[in-house]
Amino acid sequence: MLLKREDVQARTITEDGRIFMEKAARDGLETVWDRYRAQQPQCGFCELGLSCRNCSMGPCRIDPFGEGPQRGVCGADADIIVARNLGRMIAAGSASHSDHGRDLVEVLRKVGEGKAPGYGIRSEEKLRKLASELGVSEDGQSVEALAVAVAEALEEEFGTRKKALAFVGRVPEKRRRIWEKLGITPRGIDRETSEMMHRTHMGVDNDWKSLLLHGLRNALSDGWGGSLIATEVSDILFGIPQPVASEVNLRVLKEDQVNIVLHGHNPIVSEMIFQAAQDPELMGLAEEKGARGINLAGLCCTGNELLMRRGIPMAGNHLMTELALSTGLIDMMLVDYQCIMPALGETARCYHTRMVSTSDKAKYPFMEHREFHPENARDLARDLVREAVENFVRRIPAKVLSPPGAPVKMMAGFSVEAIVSALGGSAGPLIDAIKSGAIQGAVGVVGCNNPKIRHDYGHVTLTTRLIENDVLVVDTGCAAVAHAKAGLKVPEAAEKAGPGLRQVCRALGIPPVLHMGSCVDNVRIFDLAAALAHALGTDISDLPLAAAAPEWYSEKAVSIACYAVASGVYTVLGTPPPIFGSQNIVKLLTEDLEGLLGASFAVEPDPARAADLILERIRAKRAALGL
Amino acid sequence: MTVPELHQQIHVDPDRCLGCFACASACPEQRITWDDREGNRRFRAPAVCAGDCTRCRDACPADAVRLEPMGETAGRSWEPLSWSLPLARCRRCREPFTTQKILALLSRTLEATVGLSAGEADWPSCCPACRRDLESRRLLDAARWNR
Amino acid sequence: MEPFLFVDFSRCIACQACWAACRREHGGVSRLHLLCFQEAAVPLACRQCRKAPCAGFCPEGALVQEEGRGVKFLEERCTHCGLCAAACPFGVLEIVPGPVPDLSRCDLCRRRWEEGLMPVCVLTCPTRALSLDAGGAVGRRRRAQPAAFPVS
Amino acid sequence: MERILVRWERCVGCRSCELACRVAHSASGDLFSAVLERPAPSRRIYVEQADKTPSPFLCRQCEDAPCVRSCPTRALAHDETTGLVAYEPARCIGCHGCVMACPFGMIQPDVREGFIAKCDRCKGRDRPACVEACPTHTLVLEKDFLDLRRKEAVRNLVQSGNPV
Repeated sequence: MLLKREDVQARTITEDGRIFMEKAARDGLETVWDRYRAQQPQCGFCELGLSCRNCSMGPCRIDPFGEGPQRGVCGADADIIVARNLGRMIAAGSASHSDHGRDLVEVLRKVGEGKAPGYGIRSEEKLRKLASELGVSEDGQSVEALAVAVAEALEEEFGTRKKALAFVGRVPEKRRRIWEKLGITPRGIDRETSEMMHRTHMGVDNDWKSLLLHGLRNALSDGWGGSLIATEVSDILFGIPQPVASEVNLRVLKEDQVNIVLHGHNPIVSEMIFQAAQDPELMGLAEEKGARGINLAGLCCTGNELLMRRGIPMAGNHLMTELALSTGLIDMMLVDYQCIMPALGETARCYHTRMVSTSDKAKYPFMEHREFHPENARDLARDLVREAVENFVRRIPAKVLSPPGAPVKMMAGFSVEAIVSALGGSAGPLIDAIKSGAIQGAVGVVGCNNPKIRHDYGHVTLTTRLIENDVLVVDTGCAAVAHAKAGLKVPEAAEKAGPGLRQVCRALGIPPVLHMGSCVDNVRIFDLAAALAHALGTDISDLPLAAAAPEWYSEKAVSIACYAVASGVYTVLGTPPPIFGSQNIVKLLTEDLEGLLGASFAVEPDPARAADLILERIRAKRAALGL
Repeated sequence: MTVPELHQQIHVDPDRCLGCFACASACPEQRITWDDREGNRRFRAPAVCAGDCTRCRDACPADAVRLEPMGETAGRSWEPLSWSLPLARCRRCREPFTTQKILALLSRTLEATVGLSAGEADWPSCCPACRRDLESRRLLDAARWNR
Repeated sequence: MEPFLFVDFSRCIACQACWAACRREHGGVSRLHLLCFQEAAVPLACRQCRKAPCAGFCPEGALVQEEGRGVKFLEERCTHCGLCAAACPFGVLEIVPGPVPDLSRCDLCRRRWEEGLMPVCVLTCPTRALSLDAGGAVGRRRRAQPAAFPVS
Repeated sequence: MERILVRWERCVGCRSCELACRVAHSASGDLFSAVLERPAPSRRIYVEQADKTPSPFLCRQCEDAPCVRSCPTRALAHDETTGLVAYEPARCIGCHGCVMACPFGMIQPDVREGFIAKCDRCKGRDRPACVEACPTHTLVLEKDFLDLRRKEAVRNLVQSGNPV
């Protein structure tokens, strides 16, 4: 497999990406880009959202050019089919975040019950805050008992007994009324997903508008439910992130150390690994094996979770996962779930790397499965770290390529609490900076990587353009890692910002691009937006805010984008979602939602143009506020 | 000799005439006649025409008919008009079917509209009956694959 | 799509019913020409050409392309000069001599069409060799028959 | 020019070729814009259910083509250099003769470029859009087709345990 220089250039903007793409090609590896190319051209019906395989009368397709069939066997037209497909994407995305949240609630309960050795309550403050929010009485309860009571209350959020989710209380009054009027107030996390699967069954909801509205409700049950629970409970169990310095790119993998890479989304396993890696006995063993230490590094959002709280370095984002293996330096890669390419196991067979899956619900070909539970996590983590150390000596020198140079420095850990404390204890200075125009607005640049877009190009181009124009960028997930690799996450990056933002960053000693966590942590952004709206006595949609997902790929991203818009934040997508088969739906999502929700979607593959759209939006919102 | 009410004298420019029969078809009195004989299309028309009808002139696609109001009768020609144009014969059946001039005009038109140069296609030089025959054979030939 | 009288010769059984129906419909003169061969007959009628030579050759603009309904004849403009007949590549357009010369050309039974009816020939054809669907169904049939089966 | 051949037993009826064909013959050349174009871009390849299996059908570029014979203005002509039946819209009077004449039903009336839609083997493209789009390699270029067929034949022969 020979790669042309220009192909490599076209695939990524990152230097480590290019180096290891070529290495991977030399090693005969097949990467996500190769598979993407082999899939070209992709099915047009599916790209447009016009294929339906929900039932066995089908599969059906609608001819987008009008000559062939315009209805499926059941009679569903393009609008219905596109709406049903989009609805199921939202359901899958919402389910993923929410199930992740549920796993954390389970650990919280086990901690309270004393059945999770090694885990504990790291933030009692947040536990108590949540307890009062959920109406759980704190009187005379021990922390453990409170943890159980809070876990129980959170479990109920997943059920269907409520009129509205508890965390809807965080949303500004105006917004809540909009949701009530449209009938999209989320009721139960599982209920909305389950109802979406019901509605999209053949012969249930065949009004595309009503389907899409429920899609928004389903997404809101994620944003103000499942994801929010995941973030809050992670904070309780593992601590509220505080600003922390770290490093990023493949150079964080060390030739002279045992490299354990943590990949996936949930911090439950990785936190235990982190603890085990501190164990003096295991560190001694590493030295015995000739290593200078045990080096943990992260990939994707499990990495982000550890980075935010422990400052462990990031090896890369979504599209870098295979290339990380091609260094030949990873002694063990532990995965939990979400965004772990099924190809990884086989890729790793080319090297000495041990691949270990850890979740009962996520197994992969060519990976060892070592199931983690709260009960066994501490011991299993120690076993695995030991095995990783023992694997150090099995590295294949001929296949090792140590990345030259040093990693890029970065700063992370900007939880809402950390931002507020950096501002001196209240959001006031931020509001003042926005009012004075030093900061024109704030944009959440979030989302994945997608081989359809040059790796990291969308994120970095958009964000650079935004900060140049005095727009504060907050980010999460793979977008955040892209920005970090581009050097935008150090206080010195303030130089790249416009004069107003530069001054604010310098005064506070923060970068112009603030890392707010993993992709479930997008809720931190909306928490902050809701707090700003409260402080100004207005609605989120009135603020000079926007969101963008320049390189999104996953169903989770669809859910996030939908709860962003439903929460009142204008959202620009970089890759087209499969909706273009229905002009009615495109019009609804990109135009008509504006009137209903005060926010809408836009699709713009060119990040520079996306930046223009966002800047225009921010200017309009500022003008409306009289700023 | 009584002088009838003569209103206009008819002039026909044989060089302009294409040889169609718009004028003959147009005349309400059917006073313009034509026939195909001995390789020519021969037209006959009166030299003068009563009334103020201008239909023959209006119908002529080639502006070959001119009508002149008649004031004085003196010095006017009373000879009926007669002119003829060579006919084109069908390439296949050798029967005359239109005038050579019309065919030449058709050839120029086809060249200008669809770039079909003279001789490139077989049908323009065929009579309608032979065109039908040619076309039906072409289609039958294609259809033999479907039989 | 522009309609025209699609003749699927593979279905024609030379029964002449179309010709008879056309003659009856149009006052004793069939606008559909039927060419008879030994074992076959070919019904020929105006093909409603999209860039019709007859229309292009008519000095009065009496033949015009009407969107969705083929070539329309505007009788009030016609001078019966016969140039259209000279231009028609298929010989299916004729001036019928007579005291008032008439243009004989298939107009897809425009009068019936305005009433929402099909042309008589299409209705009459017992084997459905004649149709107006611009070859859609015939195309499908021809594609799916064994003779058209792809190379493999 | 190499012809497009069909290994019809591989067709799964996904119609990707039809979509790719329409996009290739659209004004924009991009799926998302092409679906908005009116009149809709035409296809020149047809996936039909034939003998209970789906199969793509496209113009065979006949040497002695009925469509060419039926064309009164030579808008369709067999091009000696490319081996294709080429369509020249400027010469076409839109008489639909070729539509009736094609024994394979591969020419359909059209309203965009000229008056018919017929496979032009993607003028200006190295590989035709349908061949590129076919996920099962049902549609292949002539040379590939022969290579594949030869290899298949050899494999079958060897497997039969009865090599010549």
